[in-house]
Amino acid sequence: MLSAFLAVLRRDLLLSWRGRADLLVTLAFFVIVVCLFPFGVGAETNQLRAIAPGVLWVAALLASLLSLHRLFAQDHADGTLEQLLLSSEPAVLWVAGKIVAFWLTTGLPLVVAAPGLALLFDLEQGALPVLTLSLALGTPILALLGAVGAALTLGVRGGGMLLALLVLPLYVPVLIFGAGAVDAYLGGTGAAAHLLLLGGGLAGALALAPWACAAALRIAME
Amino acid sequence: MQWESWSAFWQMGGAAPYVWGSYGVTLALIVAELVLVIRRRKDTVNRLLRWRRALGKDVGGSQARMESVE
Amino acid sequence: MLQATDLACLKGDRLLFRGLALTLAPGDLLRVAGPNGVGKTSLLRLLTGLTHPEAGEVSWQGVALRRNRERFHRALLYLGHAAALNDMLSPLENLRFACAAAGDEDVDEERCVQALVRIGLAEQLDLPARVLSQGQRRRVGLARLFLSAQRPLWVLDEPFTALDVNAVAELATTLSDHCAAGGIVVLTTHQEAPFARPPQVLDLGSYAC
Amino acid sequence: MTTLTRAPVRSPEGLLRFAAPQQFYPLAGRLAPWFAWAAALLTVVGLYIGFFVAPTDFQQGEVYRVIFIHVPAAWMSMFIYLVMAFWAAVGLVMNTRLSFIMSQALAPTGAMFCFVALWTGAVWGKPTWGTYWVWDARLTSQLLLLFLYFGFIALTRAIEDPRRADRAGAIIALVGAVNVPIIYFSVQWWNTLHQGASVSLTRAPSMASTMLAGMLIMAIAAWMYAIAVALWRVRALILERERHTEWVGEVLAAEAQTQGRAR
Repeated sequence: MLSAFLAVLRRDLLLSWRGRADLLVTLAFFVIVVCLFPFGVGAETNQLRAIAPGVLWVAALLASLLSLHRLFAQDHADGTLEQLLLSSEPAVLWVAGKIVAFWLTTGLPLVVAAPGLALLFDLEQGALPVLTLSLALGTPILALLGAVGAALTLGVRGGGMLLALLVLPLYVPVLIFGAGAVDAYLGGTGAAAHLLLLGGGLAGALALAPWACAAALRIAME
Repeated sequence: MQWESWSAFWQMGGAAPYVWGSYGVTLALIVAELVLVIRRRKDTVNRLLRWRRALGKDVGGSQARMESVE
Repeated sequence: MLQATDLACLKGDRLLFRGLALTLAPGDLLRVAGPNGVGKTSLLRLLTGLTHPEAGEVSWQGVALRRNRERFHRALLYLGHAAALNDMLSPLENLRFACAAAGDEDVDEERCVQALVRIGLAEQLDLPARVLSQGQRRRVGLARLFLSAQRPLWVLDEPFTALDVNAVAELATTLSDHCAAGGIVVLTTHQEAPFARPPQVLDLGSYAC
Repeated sequence: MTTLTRAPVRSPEGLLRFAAPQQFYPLAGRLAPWFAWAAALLTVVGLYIGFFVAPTDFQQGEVYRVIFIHVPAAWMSMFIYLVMAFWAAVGLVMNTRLSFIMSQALAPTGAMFCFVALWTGAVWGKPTWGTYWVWDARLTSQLLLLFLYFGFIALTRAIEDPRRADRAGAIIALVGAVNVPIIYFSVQWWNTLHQGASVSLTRAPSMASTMLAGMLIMAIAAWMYAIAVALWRVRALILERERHTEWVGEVLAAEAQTQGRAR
């Protein structure tokens, strides 16, 4: 039953490894966007400290959008997607495999890099685990929602811009609770509620997004 | 009646730019939408008529064949 | 048994064909013929369930495809126009992935190697697919035929393209054997191939709108 | 044994699917003017009540009279999105083309109302709060709703194959509809955390009954307008989609005749 899931996961990870320069681009984009903010808003420490959670989250959100349009594009172009849709395994499984592989290669590096970047903004040490945890819970939601958008815009002219237009409004709640978790910790109210809501959102997205994504891929092949 | 005179009505108790700005933009948008809808219909009809005429002979031929099939 | 009734196919805003019906029983080899743009690929994709007909229905073993998807896809092998090869993977990796993704759990690396050797890619096993020639790329896809004997229905879009004369003859033999063993083959092609017995021909041009 | 035959008759199910837009087209043409006139009439009545009967608000003065378009527009923009999602779901489940056409015909009107709600909200905000924009929960979710409308319209326009455009649009409409309440509550949560409940559009409970009456009449007028425009748009979309059918040929021939006569 899991063979399609594992096969897709293994293959996509292998492909990412062979094309690992592309992955560094996502990470570099994240780092550079974060580093641009002090130039824009000024290097006043208190101000930087205040905007750090929001900046890191917005940058992570944009970075995860960066390679999203490539999620299904190659498989669509070379005919692999057709073969996957003809698999006797349920489409939800291998779609989930692709999304997991995508998150592991584009989302996870951001989660790992974020605490280091937070230090550039002099974020309080105690807030670093909260930031990491919020990103670890939030970026998979971004990948799941984004995958639906990527499937819908597959092969459409102007697909990249369209994809951003479709998914960015949907990302707003994730951004609110993700950045809010760190703010809440810093404000002394505790981040538990935010993190629980993020976790609930992740569970909901895990349950619904692969179905929507599989349906969108079927539609895209018509 | 709420207003002492028409000029009082147009001045809206000093809030004229806000009130009339809102209503003006709304009216403009509604008119624009209606114009667009009507023009869209006209465009569609004209384009399809042109399309039919361009295909005229071909369409007639295949139409005849489709009818003979049924 | 593959059955289609009253199929109509719409592409964009153009009705490609309509009123098409066919029944294929074990042992049948059907060649879909017709000029370019008449909808041969569209018909094959309808028969695989990748697309849905504008009107009419396709059924497998008497059950409509949309109610029978999993069982039907277990019985189906479709090789499309694109070879479904990823340029960064080797033929062996591509073939293993194709089998695993399709749900052929009994196919291991050993059998994939054998299939690739048999189709004449012994030397290219571990090269990245981007260095392969057109004919070699086509062969990687066709290697799945050797691993899919248990799938009765083969739907092949232009399988002979880019193959040399010997390979064409071998492929024709493989297809004829499959039919002789009770399989069903549907294919499109522009060239003549030496089948064991002449295929039935569906001239799609006569259904065109 | 292979048999290749030409089917003699179409299945009735197929006929039904082809027929629905054909019957709806003239119906929409007959109904739309009635809704349009109703909208015009109700607008006149509503605005008369709003401007000449409803009293001056003792807190806000005359500025509050924006309410007669702001609130109906805000209601309509949310409601139209839900109706759109409903038709999208019906289309996906029942596989009826008319439902998809309905949802696409509603989208531009919904976006228009959404923009009106934002614009009037901002213009109202300036004299009331002293600023055109506050990141208030309602205004912010309204803004995001406008983006959702843009996404839907852009996606359905960008995909050339109408079948795919229908279904892809339906999926994004449904995903959006699931997200609208999530967005609303998350923004509200965020808003209360950041600013407290100091700024809110919540109106005083003691609203004069004439104000309420004017607002409700305007809301019904907005309804009628939305239905009329959507019906007109549906007609154009149906013609476009069904252009290869016989009956559209007849409709077009009739149109050509009236055009000729007009000239």
